[in-house]
Amino acid sequence: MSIGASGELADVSGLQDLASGDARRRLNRYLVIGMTIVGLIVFTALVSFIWTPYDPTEVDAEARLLEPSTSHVLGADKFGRDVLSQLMWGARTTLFVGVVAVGVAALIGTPLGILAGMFPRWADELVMRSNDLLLAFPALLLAIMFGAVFGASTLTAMLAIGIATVPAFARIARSGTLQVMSREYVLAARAAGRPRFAIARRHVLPNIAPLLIVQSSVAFGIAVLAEAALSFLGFGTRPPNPSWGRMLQESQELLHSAPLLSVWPGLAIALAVLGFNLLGDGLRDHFDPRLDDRR
Amino acid sequence: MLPALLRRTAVFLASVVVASVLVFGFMAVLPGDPAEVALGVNASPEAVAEVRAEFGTDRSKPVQYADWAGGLSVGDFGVSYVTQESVGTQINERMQVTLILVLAAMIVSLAIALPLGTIAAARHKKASGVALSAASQVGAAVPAFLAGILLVAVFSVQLGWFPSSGWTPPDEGFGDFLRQLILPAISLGVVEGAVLTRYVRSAVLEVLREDFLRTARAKGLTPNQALVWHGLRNAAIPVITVLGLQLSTLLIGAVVIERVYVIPGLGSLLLDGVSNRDLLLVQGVVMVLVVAVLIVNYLVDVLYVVIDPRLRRS
Amino acid sequence: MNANTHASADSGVDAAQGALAEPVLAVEGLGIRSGDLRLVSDVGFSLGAGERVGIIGESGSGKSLTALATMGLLPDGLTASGSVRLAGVEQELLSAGERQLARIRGHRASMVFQEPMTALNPLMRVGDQVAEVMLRHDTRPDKRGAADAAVDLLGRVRLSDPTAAAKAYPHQLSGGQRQRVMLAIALANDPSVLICDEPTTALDVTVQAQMLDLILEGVAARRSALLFITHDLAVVAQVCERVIVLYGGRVVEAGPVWDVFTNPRHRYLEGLLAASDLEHGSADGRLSTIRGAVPGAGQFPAGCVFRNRCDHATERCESLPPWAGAPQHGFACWHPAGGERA
Amino acid sequence: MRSLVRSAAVVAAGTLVLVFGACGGEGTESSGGGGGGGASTTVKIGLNAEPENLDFTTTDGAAIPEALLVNVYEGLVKLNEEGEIVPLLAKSWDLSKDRRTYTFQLQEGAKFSNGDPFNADAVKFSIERVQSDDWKISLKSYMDVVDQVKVNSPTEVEVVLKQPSNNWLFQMTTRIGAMFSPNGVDDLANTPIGTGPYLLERWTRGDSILLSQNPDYWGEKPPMEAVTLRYFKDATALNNALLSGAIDVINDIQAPDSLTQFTGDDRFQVIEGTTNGEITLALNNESGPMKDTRIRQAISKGLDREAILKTAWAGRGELIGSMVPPTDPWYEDLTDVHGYDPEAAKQLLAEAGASDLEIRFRVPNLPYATAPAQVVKSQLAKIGVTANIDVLEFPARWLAEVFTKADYDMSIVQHVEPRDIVTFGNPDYYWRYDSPKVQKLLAEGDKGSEEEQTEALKQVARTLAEDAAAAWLYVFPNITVTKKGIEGLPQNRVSESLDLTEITRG
Repeated sequence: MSIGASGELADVSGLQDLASGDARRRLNRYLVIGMTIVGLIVFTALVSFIWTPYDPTEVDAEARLLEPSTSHVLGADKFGRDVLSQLMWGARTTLFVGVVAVGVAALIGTPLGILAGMFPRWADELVMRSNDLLLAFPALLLAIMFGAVFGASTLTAMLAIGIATVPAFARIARSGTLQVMSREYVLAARAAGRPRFAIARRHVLPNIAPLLIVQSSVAFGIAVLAEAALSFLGFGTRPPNPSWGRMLQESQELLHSAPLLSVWPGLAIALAVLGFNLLGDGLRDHFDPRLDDRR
Repeated sequence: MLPALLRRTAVFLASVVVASVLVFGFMAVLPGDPAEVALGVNASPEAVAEVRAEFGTDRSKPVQYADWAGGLSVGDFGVSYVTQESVGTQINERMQVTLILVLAAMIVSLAIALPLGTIAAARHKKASGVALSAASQVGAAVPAFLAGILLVAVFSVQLGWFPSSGWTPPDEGFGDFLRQLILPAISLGVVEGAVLTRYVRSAVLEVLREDFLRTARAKGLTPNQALVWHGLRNAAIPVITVLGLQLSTLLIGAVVIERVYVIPGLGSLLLDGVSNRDLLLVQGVVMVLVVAVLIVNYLVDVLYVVIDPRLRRS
Repeated sequence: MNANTHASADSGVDAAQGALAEPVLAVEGLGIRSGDLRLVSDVGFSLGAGERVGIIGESGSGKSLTALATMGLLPDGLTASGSVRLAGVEQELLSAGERQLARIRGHRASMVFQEPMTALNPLMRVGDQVAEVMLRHDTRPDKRGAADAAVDLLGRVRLSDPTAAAKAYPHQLSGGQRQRVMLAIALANDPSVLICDEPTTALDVTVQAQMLDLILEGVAARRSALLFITHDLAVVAQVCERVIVLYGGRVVEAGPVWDVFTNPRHRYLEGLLAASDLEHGSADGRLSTIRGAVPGAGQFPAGCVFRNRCDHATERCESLPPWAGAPQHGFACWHPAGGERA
Repeated sequence: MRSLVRSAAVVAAGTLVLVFGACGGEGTESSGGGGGGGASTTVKIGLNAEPENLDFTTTDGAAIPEALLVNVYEGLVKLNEEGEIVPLLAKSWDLSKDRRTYTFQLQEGAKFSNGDPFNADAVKFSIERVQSDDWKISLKSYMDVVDQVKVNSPTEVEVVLKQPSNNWLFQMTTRIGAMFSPNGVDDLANTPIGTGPYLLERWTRGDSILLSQNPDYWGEKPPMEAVTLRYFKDATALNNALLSGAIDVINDIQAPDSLTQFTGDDRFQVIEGTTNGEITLALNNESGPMKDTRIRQAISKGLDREAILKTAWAGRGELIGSMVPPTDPWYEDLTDVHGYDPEAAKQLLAEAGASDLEIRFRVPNLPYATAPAQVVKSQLAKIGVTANIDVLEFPARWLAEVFTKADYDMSIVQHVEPRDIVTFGNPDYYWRYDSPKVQKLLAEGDKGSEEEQTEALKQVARTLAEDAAAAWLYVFPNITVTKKGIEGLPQNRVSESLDLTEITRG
């Protein structure tokens, strides 16, 4: 249990065993469920590229607020747009949301964290304090700023979420690096005069990769929730591109008369977040054999 | 301890200054002119020029920054030219509302996460442990505003137990205040609690593997006693880190719940401020946020030292 | 087959004084399984008051698991069978509930573990952790009494400044000092049985010797029985009167240390002693070793568990060799060293 | 392990008991009016846009006059339900033959809330202040036509116009007609000082404004002793407040689809009327593809207004063909001019050589705009026009990009000012519509008699429709939902003000 370890889900101390123990490759419960859900979403998103029952943005006055029926399997929203097609296309937005947010957070946060871990004297304080500052700039403010400067869209919203998640990645990468740097074989490599960046690439990165993967899947879930919240406040995906968050926001006023319109997107969001969180837990248990139930 | 304290305050001040430059830069780059926003569709070019002069936004950026930062250093946030009210008082009022809401939510969150997280970890093999862990997964997957909307639909519209919205300061009517606080605190607390439960579970799981727990049992403590007397305090460290993070993000993150329950909190103030291009207000709010987050982090570090003797420099 | 069934038949053979009285700790037919994987089978032994018995074996022989099973501290997923009885406790330990075991552990039977660095709660003062075991079992009138006793115990395990040590936190003590604290905790309530699971393995040599003296002194002062688990033949010879040799989860030989070490009967013990005797090298000066390597859990051959590495193995060894000799002094080998079976 | 579970269960249960225990006592104010005399002379009204500050002389937005005009500030005249100009602080007035001089007889004994008397001097001060630099918003230009103000006696004032203007008297019913006391204008943003029947009791920002009865109001005291205006940004929160009894009235419902909650419930009554808010599809007449009249006409023909209203706003609101709400005297039903005819639209587009046109559809992030925008986009796609929606943060970015720079092809927004057809006479306005014919007609209309004005403006409306200067969709509905027994709320919102003086509670 290293002190000041990252509070993020991916606890660090399982690290000692990653390098040494023969991490038994075994699919545990969480991993299986997580992968199936995420797989389902990816599959739906891919299918939506080639086929959706209707064009999700096509407004059809006659089909307004249709209950689920043969023509519209999950019914139609107040614009007469097919709910199923929107959900399928929404899956695409959700994946896009996650990839952008996690990508940005990982690409910026990880090197920062490694830097902080490897150069404790000057880099550590700098990175940690800038982390605090980043934490103080709420993702919401960033989303509005980027939306205003570059035009509100899913991309700008997710850039903001990504940057707001940088501290989490930096923190994990830092504590992971601190752990690895104190390892004997790394000390040996440093003693042998290996340049720090070679060490970072050969030793540090592969070792904290599992933690980063776990954090990425959790961050994915958080990004999906953030998109829903931003849409609720009117800053999320640009209409008419379907997004689960905006579907939920638009159907909110119909909660009493057509509750299903809120149920589908709400369910989809919860399922996606659940899927990514389970994937996170599953990966954490998978990479950390000591939690292996069978032993 | 003195040099550390000195260094820490120096870093604190440096961070605040950097933050002020950052937020000022952000607002300077933000398109949309406050004067135009104030005059709206009834703006004539001359009027916009006059209002801009009145607001002082026609001065050069560095001058504006110096004026604002100068005021800030003596605690004067300036007067918002959009609402003509002192930014300081607005932030103060709204900060109290947000702090009460967030702390109430934190209490609900801890009341859920500590017991459930511990049990989920202690029985992570048995069905009940897995069920608890699954429940926390689902809880953490629900958007907070959805929880809010559903709670309102059931508990205030249907059952009429609680008001659906509004806020009464505690000193103006404690009964109303409490009844208006419950639903928003639960909406926020349940979702945050579900997230916290998973961290508590992971921290307790981690601690269960520690050798000193086995020593405790070898001393004659039952597994429960070992966990409670020895385990929980060690599990507190990562949980406190997460609590700090949650507290920092909720100061503004609660805006979603403020919007559903119409609570005049800091988040709504910030949101309105940005859409009205109320530069002084937004800059003021962000500065307060930066200081709040730095204080929270400082408290978290202090808690670390209180809990963990290894960190105390003898 | 377990060595203990014959105990009544030829009592009196053993020289150890305590053997006559009712044994303090009696383990019979102990088996430990993880699911369907047998890790330890048919282990039996008994300890008289004040008697010092060693269990030796390489890692993976099941010696630590045997110790943990005796204390009821097996990790999740492992189940024990057979019987463990402690003098003064009519309840069979293996089927006792957590509550009953909790009353025994640290009071009538206590244990010292291998790794001192992580054995103490980092956030709690050393004195409090020692006092806790006494408060838990009400062996001291009140907090004050327990605290003073703790300081006294720390002194008895020869910590240089016991009062300061009591106020210190674990990270302020060295590995050796922490192991002494563990010993103080274990001996605090004058247990009738002290189990030490490789207590000195993690310590450097100089501290190791002091630790062993402290253990001997402690058990002697309390006439507690000592069950000493180690892989170090020299340590066993120095500390224990009797020794039990485990291999592949089975007892392959047992008996008084001197007899067993001077003329080992089981081929495994013979090979083990040869490997640790520096002069006893082969012609070209190479140290003698046992061929092959210790199989993984569950991969030990049927019958005699050592036969796949034994130069004298014949098909006869495919059936489990019965126990030859007295329960406390015998071996299980079809082709023992030093002549045919008695 | 069981003990741990039991203690945890106790903790959890304890929290719940605490939580629900606290809620004991009576439920929320039950909707039945709560009985007792006190309750029936107070009313709580839910609105959605909160004023940023209380000074409508320097800050735009409909929220400030909505709350303060007529209730706190009074003008010489005001609009009644039917949109006619009726006396208020002026008992009566007469117009000289050359239609340039109005002589007002003022109410005696009227006082400002700070005690200052209301007299001719106050009228002169207020009118001249509008012409001064103290007023910033462009509405003040309606006062430019005033040449001078003469105080004949404390209760008689003469206003001489540079040239006759029907519009001037009408504008005196809006915010520029509000009467101020000379020493009551130093902190207009926070403390309004007017002669109205209500005083500003308390304003908790982000929550509500409390208006209480002015004890020494000169006129007949309004039935309601106190009126609370509560502000809800979220439409559902507004509805829930009425359903749970926290408020008694929803002034204008923002989520038409949620109306079924109220229409089916006999505890409530729904009043539907019109407003001055024209939902207008603004077209940039100066630059980009919309410069070509044929393309603008094609756009108008490509829109099925019926379907747009039905889909985007649940069919609530009235279709219009020009910039004129039904309540204006020169209203004519022009919805058939360039009515829905997709084939003709395609043909026109082909003629203009723009068969697969792509346009920038820059929309404010407001629900009443994004909803119809999506329907418009989908309909225009059917006639080969791709409208790329770009959502702009309102007000800041929409004002900067569309209103000021006119950097757009098409936008959609609701214009709430009364009689804002005159904006088509100003080539610099963001439609960038410059038609000398319309400008001449507007000027004649203003100078002539009321009948001449009505005739002239009818022609203006028709010309705008034929020219497709913009594509008018519908007038925003004024949907008020009140608890049973509450009367006196305006059905049609004709003026900037939400007149609270006639509210009664049965």
